[in-house]
Amino acid sequence: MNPDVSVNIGGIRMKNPVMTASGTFGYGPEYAELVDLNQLGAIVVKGICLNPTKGNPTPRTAEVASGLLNAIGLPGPGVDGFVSEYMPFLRNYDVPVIVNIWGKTVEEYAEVAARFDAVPGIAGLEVNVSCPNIKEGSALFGTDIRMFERVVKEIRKATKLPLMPKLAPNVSDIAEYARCAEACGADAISLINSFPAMGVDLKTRKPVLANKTGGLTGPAIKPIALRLVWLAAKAVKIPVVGMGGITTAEDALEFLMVGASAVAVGTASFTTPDTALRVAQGIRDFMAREGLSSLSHWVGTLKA
Amino acid sequence: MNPDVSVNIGGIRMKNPVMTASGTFGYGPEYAELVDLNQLGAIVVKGICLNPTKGNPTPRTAEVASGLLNAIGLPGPGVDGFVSEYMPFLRNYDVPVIVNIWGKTVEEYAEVAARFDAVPGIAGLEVNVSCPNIKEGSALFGTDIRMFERVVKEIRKATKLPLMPKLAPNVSDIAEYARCAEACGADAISLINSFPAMGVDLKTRKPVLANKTGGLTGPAIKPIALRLVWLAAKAVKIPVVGMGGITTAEDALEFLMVGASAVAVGTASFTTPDTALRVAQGIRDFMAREGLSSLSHWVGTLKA
Amino acid sequence: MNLEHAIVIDHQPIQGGYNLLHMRAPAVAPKVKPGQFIHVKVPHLEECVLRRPFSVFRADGDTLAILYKDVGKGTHTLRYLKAGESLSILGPLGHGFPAPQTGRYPVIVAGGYGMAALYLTARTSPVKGVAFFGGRAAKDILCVSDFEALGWTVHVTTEDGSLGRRGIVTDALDAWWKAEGAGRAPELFVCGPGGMLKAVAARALQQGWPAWTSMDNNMGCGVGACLTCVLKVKDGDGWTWARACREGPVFDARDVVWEELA
Amino acid sequence: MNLEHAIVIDHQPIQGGYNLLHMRAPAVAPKVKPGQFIHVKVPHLEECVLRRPFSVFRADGDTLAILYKDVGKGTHTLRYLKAGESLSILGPLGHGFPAPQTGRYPVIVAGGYGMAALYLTARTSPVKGVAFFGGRAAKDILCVSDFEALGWTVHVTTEDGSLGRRGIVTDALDAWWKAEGAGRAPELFVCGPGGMLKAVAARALQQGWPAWTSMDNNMGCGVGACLTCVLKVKDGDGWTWARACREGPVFDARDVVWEELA
Ligand SMILES: Cc1cc2nc3c(=O)[nH]c(=O)nc-3n(C[C@H](O)[C@H](O)[C@H](O)COP(=O)(O)OP(=O)(O)OC[C@H]3O[C@@H](n4cnc5c(N)ncnc54)[C@H](O)[C@@H]3O)c2cc1C
Ligand SMILES: Cc1cc2nc3c(=O)[nH]c(=O)nc-3n(C[C@H](O)[C@H](O)[C@H](O)COP(=O)(O)OP(=O)(O)OC[C@H]3O[C@@H](n4cnc5c(N)ncnc54)[C@H](O)[C@@H]3O)c2cc1C
Ligand SMILES: Cc1cc2nc3c(=O)[nH]c(=O)nc-3n(C[C@H](O)[C@H](O)[C@H](O)COP(=O)(O)O)c2cc1C
Ligand SMILES: Cc1cc2nc3c(=O)[nH]c(=O)nc-3n(C[C@H](O)[C@H](O)[C@H](O)COP(=O)(O)O)c2cc1C
Ligand code: FES
Ligand code: FES
Repeated sequence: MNPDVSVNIGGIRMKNPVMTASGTFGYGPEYAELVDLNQLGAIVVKGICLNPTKGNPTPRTAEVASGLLNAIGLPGPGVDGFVSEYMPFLRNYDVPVIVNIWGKTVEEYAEVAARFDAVPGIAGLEVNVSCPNIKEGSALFGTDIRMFERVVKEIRKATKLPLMPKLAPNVSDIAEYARCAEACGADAISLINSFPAMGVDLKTRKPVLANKTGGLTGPAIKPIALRLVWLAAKAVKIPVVGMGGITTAEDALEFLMVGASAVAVGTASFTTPDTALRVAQGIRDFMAREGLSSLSHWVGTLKA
Repeated sequence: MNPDVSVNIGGIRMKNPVMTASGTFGYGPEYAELVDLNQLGAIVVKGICLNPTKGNPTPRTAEVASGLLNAIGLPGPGVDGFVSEYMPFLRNYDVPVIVNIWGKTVEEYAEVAARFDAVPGIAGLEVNVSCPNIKEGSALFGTDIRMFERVVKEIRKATKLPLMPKLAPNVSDIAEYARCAEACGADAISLINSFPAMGVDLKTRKPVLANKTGGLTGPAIKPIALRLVWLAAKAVKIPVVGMGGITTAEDALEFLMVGASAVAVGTASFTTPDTALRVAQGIRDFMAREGLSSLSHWVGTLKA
Repeated sequence: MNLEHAIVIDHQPIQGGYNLLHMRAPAVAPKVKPGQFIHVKVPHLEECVLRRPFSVFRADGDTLAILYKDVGKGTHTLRYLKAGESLSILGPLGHGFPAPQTGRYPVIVAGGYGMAALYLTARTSPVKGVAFFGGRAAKDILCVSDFEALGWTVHVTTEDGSLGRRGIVTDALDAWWKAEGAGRAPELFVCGPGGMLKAVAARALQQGWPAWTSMDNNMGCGVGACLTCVLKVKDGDGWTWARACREGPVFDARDVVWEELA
Repeated sequence: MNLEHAIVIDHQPIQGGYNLLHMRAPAVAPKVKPGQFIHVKVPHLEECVLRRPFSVFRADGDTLAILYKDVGKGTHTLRYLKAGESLSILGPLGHGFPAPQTGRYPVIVAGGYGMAALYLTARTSPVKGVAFFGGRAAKDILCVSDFEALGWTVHVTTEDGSLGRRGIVTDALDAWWKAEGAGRAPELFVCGPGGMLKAVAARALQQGWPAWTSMDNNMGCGVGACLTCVLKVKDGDGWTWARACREGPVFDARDVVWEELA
């Protein structure tokens, strides 16, 4: 049996349900020598905002128990830089390119989305809302439901591309954000982004990251992510992309079982660059073994 | 040098800053053969509500990467059962006994607190707010700021004992809860409780815990806990008890450095029963090495 | 109950995925009673916060041995441990098997590591009884010569017939009872997979034989603090939880709420 | 750049906490250029999500070797690896040292594992140059005979005087320059601790010598994707980030913003 592992995530057609997680796979070329990009479900590139940015000072990452702390701070080439430097390369491949976008204001988000709307070869937009709104003080796009609603609505107006807001995990009621995204016209949602966290050094008496706090990723957050994906998937009809600590096909199958229609591999690509491909193959093998002809026979089948 | 590691947590005088975390050390007798209880900073017993409870069905725990999932479900002997079964034993020791209390309604919380107010040998109350209010639908005491305020206020009225609300970690703004506790007259706060999470089994296609979801504890949550303790400690003047993944003296020193005045050891007691004592000794050794005469010279000294 | 760093004396694969781990544990070993267990922190397995419980197979003076099967992450990593290395153990834990009653004929029924878990019961029993060992195949049958060396009679059953009688252990028990049991008042000591416990307990309850069953639930702390390992036991007309690590792992078969077990 | 399961051929402690790990890596080894590194997944270290970067010491046909010091969790666990076992490696990574320029006299300055990291440069250099090795004590000085066997002259400096000249490596470099350097146009190849890099780079920039410095920053992915390993390099009047794992680890000393380094 040759199981059908293709999925359609809000209009993005993927050969298999395994994408790369934004910020953990560069813009594509970095891993191209090691990983056949054509075999990925989709490539989600590192977050892009309007203009070039430098990101945070170093140290930017630190290893912790079963995980990684990072505060890279979203350095990037900006919209034009990305389109000219990376899109020609990415267009050589037969793989959906999802651009992860962010902004410092609602207006910047909308403008970035509008700009990508006109760029050929882009399959969809993932919206990183885990950043503060510099215009409106300390309000965070991802943990303030009104800010979240505004930014998703404005982006929706600005683009016809498939739109996938990426939920922040540090909220008390994830279903509220999932439903809000759906109501604002999102085509899919993804979660979870890295979890706000911190490490400190007893010798220097300083935080281990130059940015003081950062985001926790990797196997440590998998149980947290699984629950949030389960709750979000129960709350909406649009497809959910699950991520957080996925390292093996079994991990991915767990996210699919709780209701994700696709998954993303993040930190595990650092550990083993071809993780996304091995996960996709493992899903195929599992389905063949279990006699599942289509992924839809597995997604959301948790008995709970 | 013999460093002074004693602390006063909102009126609870402790010989050293290391207590046991509620639910991970039973009621005292379970570990008494292995651990000299007199050498603990304090014993925090498993959560007690008004009447005897049976807790959740099994399986109740599952191991995950660098952590543990649990949904024990707060079985216990109730106030009277606890007082008659365990207080005679605990009164034999020269160690502060902190009772972790919970209830299904605001009224039950207040009543439990009032009942303990009259019991000799109890040093203070820790309030577990990570449970739903059965009377008022789905509102959770720990993640709804109004519910939280009400329950802390009512308990404050009901008891003169040192009062330490234990904050739920799954909120967007922990400082808000810390300040609220302080404003309601709490003498200290503790955090973090276990983090809501989930595990599933591909073979049975069911959650690994009978309760479906549970709480994540252990080293996996340490970076999350450190940040929340740092934020909470910056927000209030009352002492903060930090916990989440503490396994070594270094871990504890990190929590103290970010602003905790004392710490609790939870899951690590399962791994190694005498962890709390080893952590306390390691803190003493560190202070002697660093020439710190009093713990107050270390607490909150993070350069950030 | 002690926490100690035991030193590995010898560590050998045996058969069927089982390994024999012999260690020097002067604080724990002398205290071990039949059916008790130790809780082992597997070295070099930092990402695992829980210990792993293993019944004590042998305890002689300052040393003890466990017989364990490689079934998962912990037992797999344990296999790397070499003589001379140390491991943290906690024990002896739990209430094991009671001493066989005088006037009764001791009957052991075991599967899997239960054969090891019941060795000390056989060794300390004043009466040499009969043991029924069951497993899938010959490679799953352990400790036969150890029991025979004690003067016990061992009846082996395997599902594939590769050793002893073909069938399951209760077939052999039933056959023995018909053929030789008459006139004996058996007392049963049982340790093995859930299905075996249930089937044997059902017979014991029906016949009115005293029976002691070792309920090896998943464990957290191993000392009674975390309430992970609980099972339902009868309490008047109702039930209450009992902790397998503290009140058990060995329970009187009459007390267990068998219907509730998976 | 390849991901492969290398097989350990030999693994021995050397001196001063250093270990020599020799492995068969047919996909990676033949591609290695001087100053490149491999990114190693330490076996049996499940709780660590990151690989560990190590410079390639030797590469011969299908095999390569690293020389590493036990400094933390990863390197400590790596020590347990035995001949015949396998480990996942990713490499060769980064831009290493360029081939020495003709007409210039190659000068190597190294501390710590830098002595190993520069061995391939010495081996492939058409001119036998001079190497300055510095360390705290005799036990920190590695590979001297390897370099001498290539026909290079090695000047050793130790802070405690237990081997070679007492002092720091730049003392020896300065002395050599005064005594024998005249008329030579040195080209510097440098790998060692931050302070050494800075001090040597300062001399090179002042004297106008070409100098190549290996900037061994902490790394995440090792391939340019995560932006962990960045350092500031000059960019017109300003600066930009360069990735030590991709644009480096070896940089032209003139490009590095030295003031920003800790
Ligand atoms: C009282 C008692 C005595 C035991 N005696 C022996 C013995 O003498 N020899 C032997 O080979 N095994 C024995 N077991 C079973 C042994 O504990 C498990 O095989 C072992 O814990 C598996 O660990 P793992 O990490 O390899 O497996 P994994 O499946 O990776 O373990 C995951 C988790 O499940 C738990 N677990 C998995 N299987 C079991 C099981 N069958 N029983 C209890 N917990 C389990 C583990 O402890 C761990 O917490 C005993 C169990 C109990 C409760
Ligand atoms: C390009 C490059 C080449 C290197 N070549 C060698 C070599 O040939 N021999 C050798 O002994 N060492 C070498 N190092 C240093 C080596 O990578 C570290 O000693 C090692 O990563 C320490 O890991 P640990 O887990 O033992 O230490 P820990 O301190 O427990 O590691 C914690 C984290 O910090 C990182 N880290 C710690 N120290 C260093 C360091 N000095 N440089 C970079 N990352 C570090 C680790 O990779 C890990 O992510 C090299 C480093 C780089 C960047
Ligand atoms: C180094 C690093 C950089 C990241 N950068 C981004 C980013 O630019 N935009 C974004 O939405 N998420 C970013 N993330 C979050 C990941 O996309 C993903 O949500 C998270 O890592 C959880 O998945 P994991 O546990 O598999 O890594 C980053 C994560 C890491 C580790
Ligand atoms: C098995 C178990 C039971 C727990 N029971 C309680 C409880 O009854 N009341 C409570 O407030 N917290 C309870 N907790 C949470 C701990 O007190 C502590 O907040 C949490 O475990 C984080 O610390 P750790 O990572 O050191 O374990 C329990 C935790 C575990 C693991
Ligand atoms: S294992 Fe913790 S109570 Fe039994
Ligand atoms: S280590 Fe990831 S970019 Fe260099």
